[in-house]
Amino acid sequence: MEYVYAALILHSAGKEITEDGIKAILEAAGVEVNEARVKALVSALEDVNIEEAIEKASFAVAPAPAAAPAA
Amino acid sequence: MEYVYAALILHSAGKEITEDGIKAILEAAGVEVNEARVKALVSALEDVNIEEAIEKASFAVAPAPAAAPAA
Amino acid sequence: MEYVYAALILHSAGKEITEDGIKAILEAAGVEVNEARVKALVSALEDVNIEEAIEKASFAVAPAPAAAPAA
Amino acid sequence: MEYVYAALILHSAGKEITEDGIKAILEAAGVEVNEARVKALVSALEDVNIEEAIEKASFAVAPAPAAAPAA
Amino acid sequence: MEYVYAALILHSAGKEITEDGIKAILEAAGVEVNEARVKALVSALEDVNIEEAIEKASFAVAPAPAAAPAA
Amino acid sequence: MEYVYAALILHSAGKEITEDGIKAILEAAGVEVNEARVKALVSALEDVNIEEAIEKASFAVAPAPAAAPAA
Amino acid sequence: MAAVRGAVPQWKLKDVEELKELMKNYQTIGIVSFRGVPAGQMQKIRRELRDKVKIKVVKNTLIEKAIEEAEEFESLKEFLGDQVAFVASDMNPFKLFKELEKTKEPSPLKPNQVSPVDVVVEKGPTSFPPGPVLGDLQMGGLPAAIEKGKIVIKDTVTVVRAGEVVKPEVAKALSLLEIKPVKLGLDTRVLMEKGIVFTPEDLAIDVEAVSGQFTEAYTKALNLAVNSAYVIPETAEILIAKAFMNAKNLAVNAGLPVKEAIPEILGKAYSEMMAIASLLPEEALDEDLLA
Repeated sequence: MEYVYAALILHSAGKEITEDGIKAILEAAGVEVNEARVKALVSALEDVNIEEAIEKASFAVAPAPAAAPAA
Repeated sequence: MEYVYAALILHSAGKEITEDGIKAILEAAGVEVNEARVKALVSALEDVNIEEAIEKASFAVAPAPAAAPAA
Repeated sequence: MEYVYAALILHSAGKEITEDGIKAILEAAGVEVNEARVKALVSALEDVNIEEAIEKASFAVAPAPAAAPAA
Repeated sequence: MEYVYAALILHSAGKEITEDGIKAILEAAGVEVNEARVKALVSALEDVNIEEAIEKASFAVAPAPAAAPAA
Repeated sequence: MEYVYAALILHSAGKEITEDGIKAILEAAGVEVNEARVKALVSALEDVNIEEAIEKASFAVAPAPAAAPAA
Repeated sequence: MEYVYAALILHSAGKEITEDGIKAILEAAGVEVNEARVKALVSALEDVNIEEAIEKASFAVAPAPAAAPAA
Repeated sequence: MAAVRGAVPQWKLKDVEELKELMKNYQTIGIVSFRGVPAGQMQKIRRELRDKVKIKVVKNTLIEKAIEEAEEFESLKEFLGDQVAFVASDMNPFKLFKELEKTKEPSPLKPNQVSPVDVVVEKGPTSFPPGPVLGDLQMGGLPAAIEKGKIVIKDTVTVVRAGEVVKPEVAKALSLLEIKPVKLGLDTRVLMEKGIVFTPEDLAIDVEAVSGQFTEAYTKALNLAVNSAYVIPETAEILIAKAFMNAKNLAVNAGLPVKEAIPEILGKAYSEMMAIASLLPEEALDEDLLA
């Protein structure tokens, strides 16, 4: 998941998500970077709406006690 | 959330979560680092089982009942 | 409902649920006691797992959002 | 919950909820009474419409949640 | 609710929940402390598994799903 | 959670949530206070409507008995 | 290739030079297989990709020679073999891969090829009137018969399994039925950009999955922040709510008579009483419970 977290740092900081940006972050973390994965991620982001993906998460966390039986 | 992502990169890469580690990552991302926030995070994470804390649903906060008429 | 509450007091206080116990409580509350009902109550409760029944009551009511699904 | 049950016996029997009333009931049940708890309870109940609180509870208990929309 | 929060601070910090502890916290917060309430609180919490009591969703009074047929 | 509880004591007591206030409470509780966390807390709460957040919490708990097995 | 004997003909040298030019001048290069692609489809592919992708069909040996002359391309060697073409483009590898995938069309099996898939023919009517087709279908192993003036397939059958050689009779029967069980076109073996090798596994991006990873990552971050009580704008409200709920739960479950919890406490006591009452016989109940 490091690659995704790195992209999220850039997103969260309002920066553009670029190959160089992700690489720099991962290298700073001491992670050995796989260039093809970085490229694949950045390329995939063309079709991924991060804001929406995050939105889904907050939903999942937040509401929906619905099905959850009390302990 | 950048700070948390940075901590997760370190964790995910099997590194220790340290102030320096988080700072290095954020700086690589071009984020202006707020030392107090880094310190606060590292301190908050000190006694936390991260693996567990990541998986445990945080809490059901808000909306859910939209349809349920509050009395 | 006083009769059942009386039984619950005894249960909650870790006492045995006896006819005398319930009568004493009701009298202390200034309630005119119906002996037959006390007998019927104590006898019927012999076969009831009060802890379980109470637990179920809170179940039905309290839908524990705490358990909100981890994504 | 003994203290609360005791208050509800008084309420259910149409009596006023007083410190003495609750104490008498609990003592009759063989409970060692903590005066402070009795005071705290009676004071907390002063401004509460018990009938209403119970009413709401019976709603909530009523099963039929089937219709409650999960978020 | 201050009193309960005070108890939770002690619990969360791994300290024992004592009358003195709660009083100290409330005084530090500038709250005029009611000794009886402190006593009542500590006594009520004596036999309670706080971790469990925190997690266990409390009771749903409110929403009374319109659609739910009252029993 | 100590830090958050401390903030809620202040709120609940009608006091302003300040760094000094939180520090005083935590110190009274015998907690070793991390200044950075206090700062982060106060700063993050600046933009939060606490009353509303609490409101939401009561919502979240209440509703959705949906899947809860009727007793 | 030690097997090369004598001088390489001039026209072949020209091909090698051309390949080297492509490698030098384009952002992404690669090797694709076009085995089994009919000439007509190949022409169509060339036409459609003309402005985006250079496609050069030359012998493996020539590609190999071109590769050998530039060290950074060495790793492409293992992807040679069979009927391959060399591609070059200024698209990034992911876009190029998508374009190449688009060239694939449903195609019939050819006689004597190894089928990559199980081919199942469903039972049911065909569009053929009685005639010699019946014999062709039967020769291909299909349970064909005449019913109500039409040829029908009477049972669902698997006519060839993955890995089996397709008998000419079977290929003919399938083509009569216009069954096209395979997709043929330019099949990417490898792409390379700036020395980085991309295999089809790297290139096939599942947008849903990536989106899911972002959801998961955010959830995990939020969980971690909330569960460690790290207060930031994203968690502040949640943590306040959680603290309140914890306090309220404690108050209700321990019967602490605080104002915020009193209604719930009463409700809880009442519903517990009702739960017990529901298990009792009538004679144990007082009037208000019987009502």
